[in-house]
Amino acid sequence: MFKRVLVANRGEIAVRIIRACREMGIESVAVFSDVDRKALHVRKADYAYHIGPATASESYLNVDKILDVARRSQAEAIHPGYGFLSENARFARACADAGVKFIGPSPESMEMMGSKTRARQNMKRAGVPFVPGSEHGLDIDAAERLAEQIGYPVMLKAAAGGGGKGMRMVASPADLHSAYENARSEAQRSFGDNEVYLEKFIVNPRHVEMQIFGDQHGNVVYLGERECSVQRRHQKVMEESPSPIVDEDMRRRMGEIAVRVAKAANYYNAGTIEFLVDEQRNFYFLEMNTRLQVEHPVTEFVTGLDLVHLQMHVASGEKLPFKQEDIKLRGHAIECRIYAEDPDNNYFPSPGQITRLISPSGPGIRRDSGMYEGWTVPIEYDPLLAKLVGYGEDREQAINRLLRALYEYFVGGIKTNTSLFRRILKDPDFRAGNLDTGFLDRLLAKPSNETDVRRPIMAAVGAAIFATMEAKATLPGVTGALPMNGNSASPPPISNWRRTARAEALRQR
Amino acid sequence: MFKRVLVANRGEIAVRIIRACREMGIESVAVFSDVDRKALHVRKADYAYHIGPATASESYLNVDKILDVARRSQAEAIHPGYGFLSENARFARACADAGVKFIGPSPESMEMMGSKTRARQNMKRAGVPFVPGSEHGLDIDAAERLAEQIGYPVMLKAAAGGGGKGMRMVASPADLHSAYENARSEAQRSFGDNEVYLEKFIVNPRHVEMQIFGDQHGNVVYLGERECSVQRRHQKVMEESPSPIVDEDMRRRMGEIAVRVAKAANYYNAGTIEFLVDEQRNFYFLEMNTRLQVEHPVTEFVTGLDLVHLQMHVASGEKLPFKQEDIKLRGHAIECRIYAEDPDNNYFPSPGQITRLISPSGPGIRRDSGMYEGWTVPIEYDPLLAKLVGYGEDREQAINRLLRALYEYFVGGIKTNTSLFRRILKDPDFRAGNLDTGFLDRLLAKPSNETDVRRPIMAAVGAAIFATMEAKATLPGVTGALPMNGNSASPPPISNWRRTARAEALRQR
Amino acid sequence: MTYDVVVDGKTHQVELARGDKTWLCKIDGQEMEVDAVLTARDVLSVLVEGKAYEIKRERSLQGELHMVIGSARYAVEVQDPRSLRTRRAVAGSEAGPQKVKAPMPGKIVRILVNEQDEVKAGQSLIVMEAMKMQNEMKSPKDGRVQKILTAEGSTVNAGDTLAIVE
Amino acid sequence: MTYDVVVDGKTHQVELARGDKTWLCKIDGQEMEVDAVLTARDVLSVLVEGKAYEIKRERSLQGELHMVIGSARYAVEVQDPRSLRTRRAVAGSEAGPQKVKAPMPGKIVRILVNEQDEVKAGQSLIVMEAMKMQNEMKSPKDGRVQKILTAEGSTVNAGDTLAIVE
Repeated sequence: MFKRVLVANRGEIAVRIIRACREMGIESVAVFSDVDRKALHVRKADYAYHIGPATASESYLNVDKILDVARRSQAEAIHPGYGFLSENARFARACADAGVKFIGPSPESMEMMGSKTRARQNMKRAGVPFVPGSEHGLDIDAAERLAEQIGYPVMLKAAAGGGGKGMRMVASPADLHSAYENARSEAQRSFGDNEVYLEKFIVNPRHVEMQIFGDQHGNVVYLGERECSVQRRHQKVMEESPSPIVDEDMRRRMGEIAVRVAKAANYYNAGTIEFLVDEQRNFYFLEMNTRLQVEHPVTEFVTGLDLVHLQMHVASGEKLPFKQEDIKLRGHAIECRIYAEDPDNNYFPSPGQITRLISPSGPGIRRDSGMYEGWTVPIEYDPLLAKLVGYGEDREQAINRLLRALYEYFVGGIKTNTSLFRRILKDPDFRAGNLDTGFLDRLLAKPSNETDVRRPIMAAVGAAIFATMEAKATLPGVTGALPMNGNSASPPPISNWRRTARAEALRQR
Repeated sequence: MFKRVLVANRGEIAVRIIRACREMGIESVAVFSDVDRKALHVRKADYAYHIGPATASESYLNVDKILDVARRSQAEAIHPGYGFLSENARFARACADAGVKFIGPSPESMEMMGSKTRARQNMKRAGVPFVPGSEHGLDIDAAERLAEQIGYPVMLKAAAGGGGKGMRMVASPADLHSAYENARSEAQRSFGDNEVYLEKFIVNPRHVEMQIFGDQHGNVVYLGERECSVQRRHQKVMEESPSPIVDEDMRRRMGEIAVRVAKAANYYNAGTIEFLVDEQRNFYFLEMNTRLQVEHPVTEFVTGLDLVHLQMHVASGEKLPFKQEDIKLRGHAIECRIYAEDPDNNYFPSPGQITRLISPSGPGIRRDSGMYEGWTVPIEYDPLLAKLVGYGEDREQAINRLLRALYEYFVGGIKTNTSLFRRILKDPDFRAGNLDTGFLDRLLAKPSNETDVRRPIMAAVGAAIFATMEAKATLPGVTGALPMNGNSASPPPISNWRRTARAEALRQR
Repeated sequence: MTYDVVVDGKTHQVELARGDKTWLCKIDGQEMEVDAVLTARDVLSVLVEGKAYEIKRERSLQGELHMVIGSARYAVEVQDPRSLRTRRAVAGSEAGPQKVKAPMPGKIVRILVNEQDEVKAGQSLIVMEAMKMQNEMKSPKDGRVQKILTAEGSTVNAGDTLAIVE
Repeated sequence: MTYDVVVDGKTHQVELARGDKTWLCKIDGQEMEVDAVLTARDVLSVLVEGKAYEIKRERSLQGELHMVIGSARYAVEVQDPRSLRTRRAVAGSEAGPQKVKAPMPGKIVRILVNEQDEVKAGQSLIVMEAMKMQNEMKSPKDGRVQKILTAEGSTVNAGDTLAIVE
């Protein structure tokens, strides 16, 4: 096993990997940009190196700087987390050249899966089901012919794409020309590659993905699916395992196909095969993510495994310690992605200082977090602060535990989307498992109608009592005024200007 | 299901039950004594009632006051937690008389199990294995005869006893007389009952217990064992499930006997059968605890069940939702009992204000806690602050995760026994599973030999830097002095006398 | 002490008087006895006739005040009688020039209009980026862009005025 | 600035000077560059040549200072040159009258000796109860009970002197 591992990431995933290192007796090396000196992953690591300014391209995305730290810190391996360099085959190759183990698949597997059309060609040969459509980039004439053949609605997609960019739904032949041009130019702008392909548009699809794991000895297993249909603007917000519509038979079929995909790519380490599922529960290969997913904790809960530990073992050359038949799923897990964004104001990002943080714990609750009280959330990086994961004997208990944990969760100073999860978890369609990728947009279009007559009144009373306490705190010399049992735990905070004023008053005496 | 449940307890277990209530849509009613107005269970409940002074007999142990709150709050049921009134048959009966459901077994089952000799007689009839010895109280002559017959060493025990009180090991006939008299008088003092019985003394025994669960329709299942051999002064400090020495066959035999014990007592709800296990892995019935155990979370981790939810369901008359063959154990869980006591000073209790609290989270970690930053731990109640539970695919991973979590755990202001767990978890005998009830005393008798040359130096450097910051904070008007990147998260705290001094300075101007 | 407390836009009058160990409180004319203790910083434990509320206070750096009770979060404004007039004056005005303020700290990516341009309510004026997300600042009303107070590429703080529409 | 810092009984001399973005530190003659930032209250993040330490400060109400690094906890005393003399004076003295102090707040359950009694080192003098546990306060040395400063049934705070053995 490695003695020292560099974690080329930040935020909650860096913390999660550093924790795994400590659990395995591996020393962890963190890297940080100018604005991350005080980040939690730096606090938790055994080593930490500064790698440059806030801009990711000059720090977390900079291959040379990362490899330089690997050399200086004598790290034997690099865990890329997700995002940043995690799916960058050039980086994986540079690691190999520098004699540092990249904790993930081979550069060849990553390259094969990196281009959607190439992946598609390989997968078709492996007998993987696809949404009917083209296998490669099309010119406009070919696109027109194919659309006629498979029938509208159809979808145009960027070959190099991801995250919803360069995608256009086309409802009828009249719209095809302009949509094609738009998709091409967006693809060019976003990915520097204007190749566009076309496929059948699936109505009310679900997004279900299958976790696979391979070792370097040709063994690949599947670890159950995740339902990821709850999305806002094509971004996942909540994920769960198992999926409410996947039964044992469907899981086995989907899992076996996922393993076939991985084997066709000579894949090892953690990977995820994304599928689109239609209303008849047919599923179609979408893409493969060649890294650890944000939502891996739900799989860890239902399998009882630790995927990051497993990544380390497999990367160091060990065989998978189990076979497919040893994997037993139990219970149900759901993850909420806690973002720094304001649900009451169009989900605008909300960076800033976290002035108060009260975190839930207790049975069935796991919290992977990159924040702490007093920390300032920087404006430069993505707004994922923490993941709150609930486990239960069944889906209902998992939902109810999450509602309980969200009731306890309090992030003060900045806005977070915790109220969104409360809405989702109480929604009858969600509770019935009636999900598709349009679910959340439909829910958010409805007015929120939570009303409570009592609590607004208590909010007013509370505010008045706080104000009274405050008034006292500003009046020096007022004593014994508050009717509080015992001594107050912490006196009301004194604002900075007030402290300065006092300091000046003292100085002038 | 109940609409409202009174939680007749305090501390972490009250919080744990209140959480279960919230998860189940049940309103919770807390009770609190004078010194618990600010306790966490009061903060988390839906209702809270004051029940009297700190002394438990006038508050948490006072049947009339608890039932009065039940009436006033219209609670339909009472969860007693552990300790306090949880094994008090008279209370269970008073609840029934008052028309409030007692969440636990029937008073009759509790009474039968409450007297060790009566329990023993009943269990013998049910074919339960016992340590060879007397079935009931003995006079000194009978004790002498029996000791000769089964062979020394023997053990004298109080019939009404528990917690190690009224127990005497007797190595040879010469010591029997004085030991008998001592045990009798201690039993009289401790339990108001001087009945003493005698049994074979087991050398290097393990303490292993079996969790059972019954409904009111005659169904009883076992939910796996817990190893509780890590004890200090006969008090459990750490528990785990499964036990390192219990294999499937032994578990089945032990479980079936435990179920037989429960059925012989017409037992329902959660219960625990304690066994003594000798070096040949023979096991002997010790006693039954007729309540939820402190250490129930390790069973929850390995079974995936929520025992408190289950208690509610069963108490409301529902059938167990599973059969024995549905119970599948997976992985390994270990619990650390975090006590307010000073490991460097003879484990003296350490109540007081918690000035700083940094709590671990992340994969495989569960924390059930009754404390929070700013709270003052009262001197009146037992020193259990929180339970830290680690889960892993196997025992080694659970151990390593706990070590990682303990590395993150920081309780400032009072002393806690966290360093003790680090010692235990790193001990080769513990890691090998070589446990018996004398394990911890032997470990503590050895000198702790953790040395690190680097960290004491960093402690000195850190202390000096803190001192510099502090020196600045006391000098009003000094600006921009600290070489800190960005703004300091929270300025160094200003002590109370200093704040007062400033306030006075302001007033006098 | 008497306060006017605005909760999510609705004004409540709260009178507080100190009782023996509790507060005597009158809210919108209704009396109640309130047992309130500060447990941790910004966390009040409140009991009213047995009902328990944990009330958390949150003050954002922009000065907004919220009370959080369980999962519910209320925007709150406390006006004590003296400062009542001034606060009200700031709050009111819907007509006249309106400021377009940055809702978060971030970078100005693009400015889509020029000073003096006629704009419609809801029309995008400025694109800001923060946390890898681009967000459009929209015109609060039909009118004319009186002033643009920022430039492409500049960094702004939450609450900074970016433009004025009259 | 120069401090004498006693860590678990061993004294280190620490010199601190401000560098550009870091501290220049000399400890027991050995120089190092220390990048230290306060992250949260009482939590310092320290980097020395790439090695990272999270150092937490704990001050008990009785005034003891500890530094916690990971799971290790160090009793620390900081003496700046001015107050050095006084602190030392308090610390030293093993001979002469010794105080038996309450290690925790609690109740005095039983007093086992009388004033003027001869006692042995380790002999139990007083039984205290806190958190449902009884604990025996023992004599620090062979000697004579000079004074008993508490009574059965009384409540004491941590650090209170219960008796003096001379």
